[in-house]
Amino acid sequence: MSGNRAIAEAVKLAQVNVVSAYPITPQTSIVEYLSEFIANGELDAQFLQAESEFGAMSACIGASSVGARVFTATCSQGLALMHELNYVAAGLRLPIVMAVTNRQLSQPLGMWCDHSDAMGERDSGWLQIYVESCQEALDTVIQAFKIAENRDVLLPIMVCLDGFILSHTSEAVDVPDQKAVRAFLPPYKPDADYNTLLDVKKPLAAGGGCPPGYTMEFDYKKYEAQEKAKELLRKVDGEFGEAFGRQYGLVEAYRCDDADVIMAAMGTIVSTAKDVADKLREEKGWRVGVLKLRSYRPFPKQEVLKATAHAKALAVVSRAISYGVGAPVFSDVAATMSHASKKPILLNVIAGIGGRDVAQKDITVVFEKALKAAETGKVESEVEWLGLNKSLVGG
Amino acid sequence: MSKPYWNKENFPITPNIRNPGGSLAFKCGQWRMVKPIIDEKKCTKCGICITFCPDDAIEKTAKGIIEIKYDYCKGCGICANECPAKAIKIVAEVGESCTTEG
Amino acid sequence: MSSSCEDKVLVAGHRACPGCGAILALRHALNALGKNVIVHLATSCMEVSIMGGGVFPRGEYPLTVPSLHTAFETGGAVVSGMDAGLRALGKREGVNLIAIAGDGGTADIGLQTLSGAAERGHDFIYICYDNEAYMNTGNQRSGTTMLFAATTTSPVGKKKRGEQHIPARLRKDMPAIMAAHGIPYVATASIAYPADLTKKVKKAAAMHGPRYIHIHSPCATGWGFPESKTVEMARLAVQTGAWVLYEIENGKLNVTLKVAQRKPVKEYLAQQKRFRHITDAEIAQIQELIDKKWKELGLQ
Amino acid sequence: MKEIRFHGRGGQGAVVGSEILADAAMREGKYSQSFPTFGAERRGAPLMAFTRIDDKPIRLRCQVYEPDYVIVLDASISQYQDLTSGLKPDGTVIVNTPLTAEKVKEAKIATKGRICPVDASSIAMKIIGGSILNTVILGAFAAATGEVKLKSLFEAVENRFPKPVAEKNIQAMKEAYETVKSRGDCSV
Repeated sequence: MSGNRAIAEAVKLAQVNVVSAYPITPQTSIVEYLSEFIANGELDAQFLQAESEFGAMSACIGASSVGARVFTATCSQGLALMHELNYVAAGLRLPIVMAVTNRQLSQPLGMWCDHSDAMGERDSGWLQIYVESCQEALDTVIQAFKIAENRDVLLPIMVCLDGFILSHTSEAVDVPDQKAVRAFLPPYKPDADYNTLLDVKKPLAAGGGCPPGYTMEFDYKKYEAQEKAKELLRKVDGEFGEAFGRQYGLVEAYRCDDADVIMAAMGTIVSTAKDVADKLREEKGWRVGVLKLRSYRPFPKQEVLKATAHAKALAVVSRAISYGVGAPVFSDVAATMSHASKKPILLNVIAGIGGRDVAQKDITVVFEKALKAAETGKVESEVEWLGLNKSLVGG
Repeated sequence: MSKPYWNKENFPITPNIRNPGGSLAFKCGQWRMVKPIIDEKKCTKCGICITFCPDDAIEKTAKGIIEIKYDYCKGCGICANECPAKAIKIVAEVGESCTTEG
Repeated sequence: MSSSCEDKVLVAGHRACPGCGAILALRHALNALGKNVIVHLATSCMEVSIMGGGVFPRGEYPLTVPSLHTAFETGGAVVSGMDAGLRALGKREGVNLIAIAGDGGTADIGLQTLSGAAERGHDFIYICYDNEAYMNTGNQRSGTTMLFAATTTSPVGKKKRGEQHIPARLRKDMPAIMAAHGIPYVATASIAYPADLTKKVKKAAAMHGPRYIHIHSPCATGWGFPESKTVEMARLAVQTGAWVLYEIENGKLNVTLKVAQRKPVKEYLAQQKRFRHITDAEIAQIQELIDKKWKELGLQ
Repeated sequence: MKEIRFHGRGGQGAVVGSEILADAAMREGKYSQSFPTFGAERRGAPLMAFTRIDDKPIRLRCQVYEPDYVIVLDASISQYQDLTSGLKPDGTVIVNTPLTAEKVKEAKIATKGRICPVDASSIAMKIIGGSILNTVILGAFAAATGEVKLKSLFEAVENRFPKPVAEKNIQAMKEAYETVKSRGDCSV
């Protein structure tokens, strides 16, 4: 099944109460499948096609605030349109789960994969998890509800899958048994004395103003919840592994133990890179490894430091741009390294923008450049635009 | 000084308020610059002033007397303006010198 | 909860301005609805007055029912989500969902979510309190600002004379827009006619589907009249025909207050600083538009 | 790993074809993956779809540049695109056409590889009663390459379509399979 189908199956297994969304390529089939499940009676839930993504997130907030388990999906312009409400959802501490089929932001207009849409929501308080296979997409949605609804977290979560590259790729996916999922993920039971829950029996005013004397403290609470989420991500992932035999971690350090150079990335690039790393080790004897950043928010600082401590070079490959800096993920990695006593030389690589394919040869180039940097102690360029057509723009 | 409202033990995760009707503790009457006074002799107990008070600051007592709750009255003067019997006058908050006649 | 607020939905101690028309509108509307309601408050004067910055730390909340604020333009969509959520949980019975917004939150920025909710047929009551400008931010023009009214963004200067509508019309006709959605109940009301207002709210509360009530609520600060005259100004609007009280129930129009002796609109305009620049010709133009509206409604 | 590229036009079923092939391979205990060219392709617009088949889990998530096989649902696309671009030297092209392999080469529908023509359109019209020939050409693919068993394709089709539709498709696949098999060498 496709990545989108896998997401829809997971939402069905999670027995959500409300799905509210608005169609956008390449997310659409997720909500089409869910509408079908609801129409067939396979999923007992309300489907609400809002008048915009803005309306969809508003409706999700409304539904979640009365105690429903809520799912939505979008990407690109749709996610940007939700922006205002994403902060509200996080601030109200509503455990909404959203699939983001990562797609570029206009202009230029295009419907292809990059991560600039989700990067725009990086600091909204939402957790962000990036997956590399259809199976992981399904498993992560189920995990996401359990993490989001935990009292120590109570923050919404984005499950990010590369638009088209994963959303529209079909592969074998093991769909867990409904009963087993139910046992792993019981229904959402908000605490009326703690959560945002609107109930006529326990009147509550939610979402009102807060003076400067307290706002920082509430934001600190969110920050703390994201920190606690790291522990919970590990715990829930472990429980999931026990129940279903699959586990993913906050990061995956693939052949990093003895690696001279490591490439860090998010999403499907990781999957291809693992293949390339195997091949380069076998054919050329290069000691290369791949660091998959599965959890992007919260950022797995400890894991990144541990996996890369011994490496000579670390190439951070990002499917998004931070103008004036390079790539957002690079900033996160560099910040993480800032207090490390021993650190690899860092490469700031932008790749796969606007759906540009990141092929095996491109990944080989990244490893080559990283090896060279490891040897010389210098990077060739401050920001590496992988696969940039220099005959058009120079550089 | 009263003890602080919030502490490490009770500080919530959101600024949500779990205190319905808690505004009664807020004496917004302190905003008042001028003050309505009911002349009981002229008052017909019709209750129009109660109806039109934006601050819900006028009530009929158990004895049937119309009373202004100065804790909440902001002194807008709508009661005086609407009173058909002209039984409410507006006076200065300090010194009670008459500013308008209802 | 204090014993004195047992049967009230909006109690004293709120932070609206002295002489506020809008809070009076909500006092009557909410008390008529009773306690089995969940309220969404769009960003507005009323939201700030009820749950604004000063309210949180000590919990000085003037409602006795649950309420939520999300953003400015979200009301229709949030109550849609509440409707879906409560339905899915089997808890929909016996609860009225109320979306409250000002005129800007309704006619301008929130029109899309309101229209979506109405078109989808969700079960909710939308209350728009109309003070004819963005009063929360200090009196900027909105879609319902009356023709020629001066606001901070439709000022009177050498080249412009207050709010301009091309072609000339009184204001954006929100009740008509909502009626065009084919929803079961649309009504206008005024804070000067609380019995009429209460009756309409109660009628709406007993119905299902999207219901829309638009309450005319003058603002002393924004319009420029003494705060003691808020109700008087609302009454004058109705008596001059600048605001008409009617309801449209399942498509059927019923004017609930037929003013016998309609006063000239000049009486209404002359008392407000926002119209102090107005000429006789401009007054005549407004009068003409009012006469036209009355004709449309089948009145004298 | 075997990589297969489908060429077709929007509405001809190339994407579904690539999914059925992946499903069939999976039914034989193999790992497989299928994906379309990424875009909002409209009806009639040339498009591609891909299938990867391997004995071990597939991790590649980039496009296919050097396919082992090319499946052409609509030969007219060759006017605008090199349909055998990147094809491995020992690769095979399965073309929906009434022409012989020689004519296919002459007409530059395929410029390299082993060419296996099959008149899938006629078979589809005759048996299924329509112009969608994705399943039919997979019957020919099974015969020409041996990469997947006909039985697995049948199972995948049965899983995908309602019974009456599946039955007709299976019959048509069988005919395409036998047509190619009966030639001995597929490239006649």
